Order: sequence, then C-alpha cells, then structure tokens
Amino acid sequence: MRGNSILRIVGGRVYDPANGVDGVVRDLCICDGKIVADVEAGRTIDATGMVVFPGGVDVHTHVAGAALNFARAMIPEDHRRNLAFVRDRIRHGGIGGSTPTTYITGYLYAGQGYTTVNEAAVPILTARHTHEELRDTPIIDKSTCVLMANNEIVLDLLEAGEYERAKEVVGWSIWAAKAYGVKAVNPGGVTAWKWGKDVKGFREPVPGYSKVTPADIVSSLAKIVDELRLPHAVHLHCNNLGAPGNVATTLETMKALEGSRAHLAHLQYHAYGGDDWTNFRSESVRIAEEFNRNPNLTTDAGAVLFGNTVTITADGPWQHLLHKLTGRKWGNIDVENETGCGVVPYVYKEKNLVNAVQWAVGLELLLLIDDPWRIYLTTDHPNGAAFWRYPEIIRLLMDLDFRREQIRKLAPAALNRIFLPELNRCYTLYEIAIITSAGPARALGLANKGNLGVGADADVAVFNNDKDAAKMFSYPRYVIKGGEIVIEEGEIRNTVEGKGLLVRPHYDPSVEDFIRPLFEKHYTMSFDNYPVELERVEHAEVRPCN
Amino acid sequence: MELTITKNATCTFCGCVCDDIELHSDGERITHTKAACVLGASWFKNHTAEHLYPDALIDGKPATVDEAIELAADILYDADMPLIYGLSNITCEAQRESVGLAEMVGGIIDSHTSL
Amino acid sequence: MGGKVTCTLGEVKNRADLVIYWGGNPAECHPRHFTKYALMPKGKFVPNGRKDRTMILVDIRETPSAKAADIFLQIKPTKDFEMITVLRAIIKEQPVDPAIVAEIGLSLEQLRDLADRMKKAKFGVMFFGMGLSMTRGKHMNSAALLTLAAELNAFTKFVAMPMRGHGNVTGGDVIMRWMTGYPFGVNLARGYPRFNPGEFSTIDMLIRGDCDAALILGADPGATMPQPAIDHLARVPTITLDPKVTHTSRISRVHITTAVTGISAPGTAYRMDEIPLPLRPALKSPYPTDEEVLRRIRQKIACKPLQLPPTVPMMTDAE
Amino acid sequence: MQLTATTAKTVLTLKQRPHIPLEAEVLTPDRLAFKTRDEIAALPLVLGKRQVRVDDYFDVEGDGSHELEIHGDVGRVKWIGRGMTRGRIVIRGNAGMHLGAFMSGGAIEVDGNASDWVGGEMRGGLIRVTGNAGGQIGAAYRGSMSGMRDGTILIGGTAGLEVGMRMKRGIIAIRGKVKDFAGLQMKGGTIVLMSGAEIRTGAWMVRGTIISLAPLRLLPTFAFTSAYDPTFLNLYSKCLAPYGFALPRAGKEGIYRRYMGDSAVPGKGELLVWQPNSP
Repeated sequence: MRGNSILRIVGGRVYDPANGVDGVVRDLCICDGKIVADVEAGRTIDATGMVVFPGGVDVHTHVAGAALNFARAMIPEDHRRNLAFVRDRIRHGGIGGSTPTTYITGYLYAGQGYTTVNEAAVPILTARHTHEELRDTPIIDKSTCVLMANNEIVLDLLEAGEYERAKEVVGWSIWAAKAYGVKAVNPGGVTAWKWGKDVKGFREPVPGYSKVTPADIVSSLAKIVDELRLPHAVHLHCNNLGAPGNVATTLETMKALEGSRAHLAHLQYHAYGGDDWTNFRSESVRIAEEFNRNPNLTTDAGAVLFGNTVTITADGPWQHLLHKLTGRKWGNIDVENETGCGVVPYVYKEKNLVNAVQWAVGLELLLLIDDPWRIYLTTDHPNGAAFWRYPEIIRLLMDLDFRREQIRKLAPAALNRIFLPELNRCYTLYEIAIITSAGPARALGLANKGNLGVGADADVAVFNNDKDAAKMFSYPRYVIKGGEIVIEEGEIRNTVEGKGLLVRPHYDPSVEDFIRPLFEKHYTMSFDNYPVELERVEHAEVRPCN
Repeated sequence: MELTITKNATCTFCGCVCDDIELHSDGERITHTKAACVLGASWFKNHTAEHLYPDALIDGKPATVDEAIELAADILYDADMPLIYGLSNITCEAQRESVGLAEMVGGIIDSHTSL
Repeated sequence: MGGKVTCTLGEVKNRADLVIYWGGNPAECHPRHFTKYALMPKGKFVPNGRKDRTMILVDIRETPSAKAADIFLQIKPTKDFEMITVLRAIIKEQPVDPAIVAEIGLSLEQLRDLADRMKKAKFGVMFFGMGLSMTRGKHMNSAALLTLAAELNAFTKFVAMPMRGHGNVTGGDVIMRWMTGYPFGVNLARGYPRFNPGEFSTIDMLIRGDCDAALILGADPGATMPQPAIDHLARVPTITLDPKVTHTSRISRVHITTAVTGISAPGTAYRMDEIPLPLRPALKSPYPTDEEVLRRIRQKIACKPLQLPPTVPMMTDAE
Repeated sequence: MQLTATTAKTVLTLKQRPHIPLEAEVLTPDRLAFKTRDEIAALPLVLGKRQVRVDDYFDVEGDGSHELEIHGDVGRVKWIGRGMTRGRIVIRGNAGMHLGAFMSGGAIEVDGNASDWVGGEMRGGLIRVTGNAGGQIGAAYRGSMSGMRDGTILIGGTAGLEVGMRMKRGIIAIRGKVKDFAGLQMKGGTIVLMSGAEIRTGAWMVRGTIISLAPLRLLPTFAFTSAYDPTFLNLYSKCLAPYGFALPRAGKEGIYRRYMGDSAVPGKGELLVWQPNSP
C-alpha cells in the first residue's frame, strides 16, 4: 500500500493553500508515501514550467453502491454513446460515460489529478455492497457518508424526544456501515415517499409523524455529528431539491442549524426562485449572502454542464417528479426503514430555460461565495454532469472570455433570470487548488490530504501550465498517489489500491440491545449479518474523532 | 464427531437467500437445520464434506486439479470466442473472478438472467 | 427500455397492503417468501400481518399458491402481456375492446376491479415469476409489469420485483454491472464491454454455434437447455466447475469439483432485492472453492504471453 | 498520390465461412472507396478476440469504389455497411447481424437472407433483402429512445420479432409474415405488412402507421375508428411499387379499416387493416 519509492519533483510552481504557498517554485520530496523535507537519491521529476497541486479531493460524488449500480443497468444507451476503455497491459477495460464502471472510475479520477473522493450516500443495509465496489475502484482513497435523515429508528427516537439515544444509534450506524460521515437527504421526505408523498413544510411534521419536522431532523443530526466529534460535518442535502422557489427552504435550513457545523451539498440545486417552471430563476445572490454570513457552513457547487447525464439521488419524490416532467425512464428503490433512491436519465440543454438557469446558478455560487475555503467544486456526479468534466468548470471559472462566450449560447430569455453575466470574478490557480483540494480536504477533516506540507500524504498532481484550463486539468503530466507515480504523460502507469477511510465514533455498545429487537421486528435480515466487518473495507484507515 | 452450531447461516438455494438459518453439523454433514424451508433443509442436507466425487475429470477420466486447471487455462486462452456461463450457485467472490477471467480471455460472460 | 420501480423486501413486510404474485408459485418455489417477507409477517404499518393484506395471484393454472390467495385470477396462457396492457389503459381511464379483453380469460369487470384495488392500495407490490418472464413475450412481459407498477405511482405507492430463482443469480447481475456496466450477456472480446441480449445471450449463442469454448459454473445447462444448445456445448471444449458431476460435466472436456456455496465455501450472496448477505459455511470441503479454481486458472493464463484485444476503432453510437 | 474512387466495383468473395461470427464494420463504401486493392485486403476484421485481415476471409478484386459486391454466405459476418453514408453494397448470399445499422445514405441489396437488427437505428438510405430477415429490423438498440429515424427497409420474405421497435420516421415494408411486436413503441414512420403479423402488432405505439394487407389479431387497446380510403397511401404505393410492393386502393376490391391505439400509453398510432370486399 504505502509507496516505497523516493521522488523529488523539481522546478515546479507549487500551489499548496493548506500551507499558504501560492505559486512558489520549490522542490517537493516524497518518501514512503509521505511528503518529506528532503530525500537522497531516488527519481527526479523535472517539473520546470509546470504547476504542482495537492491531489484533488471530491467532497461529494456518487461512484459506488446500490443506487449508482442500479443506474448503470438502466442506461446501456449512455454506455454506447461514450467512449469505453479498452483493456491494456496495465488497465482493465470498462465503461466511461455518466456512470463509469468501478475500475474506470478510479482511472478517470486519477486521470484528472484527483486522489480522494467521498461517496456521499450509503444505506447501512447495502453498505457491504458499496464497500465491495469501492474495493474495485483503484488508485483513489475513498470515504463514505451513511444515510441517516430518513432512518426510521432515528426518526422514531426524535419523535419521542429521545435525542441522546438517537445519538447512540447514529454512532452505532456509522460504525456498522464502516462510514466516515453522516448524510442527510431530504430529511423526512424519503420516509414520506414510502407512501408516495413528500414533506410539506420545513417546520411541519413529516407525514406519518405528529411532531418531528425536517427542521428537527436537520438540527438534531447536525448536533449529533458535532457531539460525536466526527471529522466531517453533517452532509446535508436540503429539502425541496430542484424545485422553483426552494431558496426559502434553503435559507430556513441555514437558520435551523443554529451555528452547528454543516456541509450543504450541491447548493446549486437549492438556490432557485420563482413559483413554478415558467418563472424559475436564480436566487444565488440571496443564498450566497446568507451563506457568507454563516461561517459554520461549507458547501459544494453541484454545478451543471450541458449534455446527457443520469440523475441519481436518494431523493425519491423528486425523481418521480422529474420522471413525470421529462417522460424519461424512471428507476426507484426504496430501502427498508432507511432511505430510497431514484434514477432518471436527463439531458441539460442550453436552450432550455430551466437548464440555463441551473447552469448559471452553479457558477454564480462559486463566484459569489467569497471564501473559496467554504465552497468546493462538484457536479454532484453524475447529477449535474460526470465528474470527468470538472476541467470544463475550472475553465469557466478562470477564463472570463470563455465564460461570456458560453453565456451567449443560452436562450436569451434566460439572461434576465440569472446573475452570471454581471459577475467578473475569475479564479486564480491558488483558488482552484483550494476548491478542488485543500478546501474539501479541510471540510472532510483530512489534514493529511489536500496538503503538500511535510508529513502529509504524498498525493500530488503536476499539470502543464496551459492557457486553456480545461485542457490543463484534463491531462495531468504526473499524478502521484501515496508516493507512487500513477499517471505519467497522461497515461496510467500504475494502478495502486486506494484506502478506505472511516471513523469509529464513541457510542455506548449497549445501544445494540435497543436496536436489536427493533431491527428484528422491522427488517428482514439477521441483525448479526447487518454490520459490515472491518475486513470488508480494503486498506481500511480508521480516522480519529476529536 | 463434535457437533458444531452455525447461526445466521445463509441459504442460497432460492432467490430469497434467507440468512437466519441455524445449522448443526457433525463435521461431515449437516444433521439438523432450524428455520430453513423444505427446499433449504434438503439443500443443506444434500451436500456433505465427504469426498464423493473425483477432484477433477479430463475427458471423463479422473485427473488432478492441477492438470485440470492447466488444461482449462489452455482451452480458454486458445479459443477465439470463449463463453463463460452460469454464475447462479456461486459466491459473489467467484462471480468477480469469473468476470476478471472473461476479460482476460476476451470472452463473453453471461448468467441465468439472459434466459 | 423503461426503468424499474422496486424496493427491498422489508418495505413489503412493513407496508404492503396489496400483494400480487404474477406467474409464479412461491408456495413451492420460494416457500418462505410468504412467511418471512411478503404476506404473513406483521409489519410496522400492517400490524395484523396477513389480515391487513390482500393477496392476488395471477397465473395460468391453479397452483398450491392459490390457496394462500384472497383472489385467484386464472388467465389463458400467453395472455399476460395483453392483460397488463389492458390494465395500463384502465388505470388511465382509456378505452379497451371488451370482446378482445375476453380472450384473456377474465371479464372486463374483473380487470376493472383489479385496477381499482391497485389504485386504492396504500402500498402495492407485484412479484413476478418465470411464468411471466419466460413465456411468449419474455422480456416485454417483464417490461410491461414494471411499466404498470411505475405508472401506478401516479395514484399511489406501487413497486414490482422479479422472483429471482436460482441462489445468487442476483449477485451475478450486480457484479457484472459494476465491473462491465451491463447486467448479463457481456462481450469482452474487444477489450471493452458490449451488451446486446439475443446476440450475446447464451442460448442464442450456443444454438447459432457462436462460441468455440465454454466454461460453465454455478449452472447445469446440460440438463436444462434445448438440445441444439447442449449439442454445441458437447462439440466445443467445455470446462465445468460444480460441486457434483453434472449432466454438463459429462459432456465436458474438463470437470473440476468445487466446494458448495454457503455450505462449504464462504463469501457473499445477494438476495432477490439486491441486499448482500454474508455466507457462513458450516462444513469444510475437501474440494477447492470456485473462487480459488478461477484464480488459479487466471494465474496460469497470466504466465502465457499477454493477449491484447484487437486494435480496431471502437464502435460507439456517437459516430 | 491522390487516389480517386473508380467507377469499377470492388468485389469480395468469401473464402471460408468463419467458425464464429466475424465483425466487419469496415466493409462500407465510405471506408473502402479511396483505398487500393492491397489496402483493402489488409483492413482489419474482428474474429472473436482476434484481429484478422480482410484477405484472411475474402478474395479481394478491384480497388476501392463506391460499389461493393460481396459474394458468398456472409451470414456470420456482422455489421456490414455500418454507418455508411453513400454508395452501394450488393451481397450475393446471406448477410449477418446489424446489416446497415446506423447507415444514413446509400443502398444495400441482399440477394439472400439477412439476420437480426437490419438497419438498426438507421438514419437514411435503402436496404433491400430478397429473402427472410430476423428480428429488430430498423429497431432501437437497448435503451435507446428511438429506432430508425429515416430511410427505407424492404424485406422480400418474413421477419422476426420487434420490427420497427421505437422507429421515428421512414418506411419498413415486409412481404412475408412477421412475428410478434411489430411496431413496438413506434413513434412515427410507416410499417407495411403485406402478409400480416403474428400477435401484439403496434403494442404501446405512440404515433406512426402500420398497414397490414392481412387480418391482424389486435390488442384490446386498439379501437376501431373508421373504414376509409387513405389517400396518402398513393404516395407509398408510388414509392414502393418499383420494388413490387403494391398497395391496393380502397374501392371495389375492399377498404381499409382504421384502428387507433395503443390506449395503454395512451397513443395515437394507427393500424390500417385491409379488408377485401366479400365476393
């Protein structure tokens, strides 16, 4: 696992925001998989004229597990439309496109300089499956977030006012799923979907409950995550995703958090105004202003790019609506007592007003939120676009002329619904290094990632300094993962195995005596077969909670 | 023979894959099942740890596993279009190996699902 | 093709007040489906278990499962697709031709009553078996049922699920999906996965003679497939891995005896609702596991000169 | 040296029938037109996992041209004419799967039988088969939203399942009887069934027209609307007549009964079933 090669990368312009290093030409030394102060002997990589970044970190993506794998089978046409990957001496073959197969996912992430990803939605019930897929996802390190905001044991406890016990259950569940963090998707809404409904108001009881509201679920889970001292804040997919006028819910959610840490996932999908699809518009300014005022929050863009993709989310009711709106095929799996998931193929079109607004909102949030340490580059892969299209977004952020050119392609009627044409901010390379690596690593509480300081993991990406940022970030010259060169001259040279990152929060083991009878009553498998054994996580690294 | 009890065992006879079965075994055979249905119980009792079949056969004659593996590798390697089929009554771990093998020998892999 | 609207079995246990079995005989083929998962258990929202549920069986003959049904709808053979298509029209209040409906073997009133029960259910589920998916119409029959279930969500909550037969067949689908993007019938000859049922599915391939070697494991096609398919298996060098010497073993060049899944071979298996479960073998086998044999075959091949796929350009739909 | 396509034909003659299917998407006028005989002979085909050359399986006569003639039973040779945009392919013998799939122009003529997926997702051009064909003619590949988007497919014999599945435009005419699910989920275009079909014709169709000169067993989700003389059939008659597909006009000999469906969708497709006047 741990790289044993000795490397010295010389002459590169280093961007290491975690250590305040902004484009300084300096050597980087690597030994035993870590960044070290100096090395003797070993291989030298001449990076003169190139740009050196810490390996990318994706704070929110869907790359493995039952829902994504369900989507794979649903879209053979997408597989055929995109170039596949042909097996060679080093690489396995597989499918690219919107839902790449597991090996290809690892190659594609590494192939754009990313070395750590967070799979954002894992039910406990199928966590075993997710970990099996992640084991077949090479090169990158992987963490997972376990779905808790529609877990009926937790919701029933919150309804009964048993917060402390809910906390124990969450702690137990994280360890059972061998997860790293806690995900909340449409709090209460997926439970309601089990009866074909959605939650009505943020402060109205969840259908089927008399007291507990989405607001209660959000604030309780945020508090629980803080009290369990998880390295990553509650990872929150707010209610009302995608809906016109959902800005109100998002603002209310920020308020309900009352200063607790939270990571608001794919904020783009939660920043819309209007009452219906006809007057749908961007509310990125209001969202960004409120967000800027709340230092307890981090977020990721969930940006959209035009083209074909497939949408996958635990947000079942939204997916049914999307299916009805588009007439495209629809997949849905409800997972007993825990969550659900919906799958609908989708195409974002420049000439579609709603899509144009969505495209703009993602970029607007990235440009309007003033602290790059608190907003990260994502597309909510594959929902907004496949992750391998990140370099296109980087170009849109860095290159004002290019951005204007793209804005001109939008339906003219979209222009008075968005703010993007008025925004002139351009990202610097330093800021790109923050939103793609140092920032998300910090949000995940991974001090040894997104960091080129001595002692950090030797996950490094070296890029040509190309004027076209999309090209630059699509073809790294070198990618080093855990001290091993995995990409050289844009080609995969080595497919090392990645680590599984997880936490073991403190909880009272006797909570099992509480869960077991409930489980036996409401589930259909044996309780003893439910938790994933630690050996099932390949190269598991249990990270501290403090 | 000493009796061993296995709890929460999983039955793979049918697609229900019930995982609440208790198995009592004497080391050679499963002597008793709890919670299994008729089909499951007979499935468990039908398979023993005895050496009832030859390790391997080549052209119908007993052979060693090594010889059989060697020949199997030659056949799949030399074929232009090998087919790997079945995958129902095997573990996921074996299924994963099967897909890897199919990739390696450039073949087609298929299961009962295609029927 | 359309998608699929489904759930894990615990959702059925906790919520389903309308349970429909279509073209299957769980009483004999999946005996605990009634008792452990779908019909008898008391669930969170169906506290009285069986009493809180209505069970409807649709089949072409009266099987022992009919005894467990509240309503048994016996239809004429090969009329499933017609019946489902009519139900799709009825739930949308679209016209149907009563004279042709009669050919299904049910009256229009019976079908209207069924549609009505479906719409009025709080949580409906349709389990379908090989009586649907393996009879005339095949994948279109399954697609029809899945579409009906999806469309019922305009009125209430409804899901559908295939009653997968053989042990871990579901695991095969799941793993092929993550490794190749497709659930079965995957052609890897060109170094990347290709999928086209009918072209790359086993029976068709064997009958046309499209393969020149075969490895069979976890199945006994020599006992179950049509004779022309078996003949081709006998014609080409075939390798069989099985805990017993099977019909297929007898027409094979190579047979290797392996340990029994879940009894003497450890690992994982997927339930029909795609929940992975660990296996806890109770016996030690004198034989190697399938996994081990496969790994050793791969190791042997790895010692030979590497076979790389053809270098011709990839076929994509985009060109 | 600038090569120009000659007016002469390129002739490939099958030397040996492959023991497993041979994939030959390279055999299109577009790819061959500007190549020499030797270059054509060296072009790659795929036999299972192996790469072979055209001349491993074919004798090659003539340089590349827009006119490709293939002799021999190429019933196991797949993807001939894939994506072709121009020129002509004549096959004197049976043709394998996916003949003319994705083609957008030119013509393919088969003097023999063809297999499944003739003209799969084709965009234009003409495919004519004198013998029988398999299933999924002009159909959508798995998961695709639509099948053929334009062009003409004419089959002299019978055809299999799912003819014209999800087709959007274009014409498919079949002289022999076809199997189940003709016009499945059809979105537009026209299917002419000179000898009718087995069952489930027009299942789940949204739009488009299926004309049958033989009685059909209808799904219960089609409703009779009228008996009439569809004047637009003249157009089809003119277009199809040269190939021997004559559509009778309503009048003394009979009339077309029009049904609309599939109400399960609900769709507005039409089935026109010829009803001869009883003598």
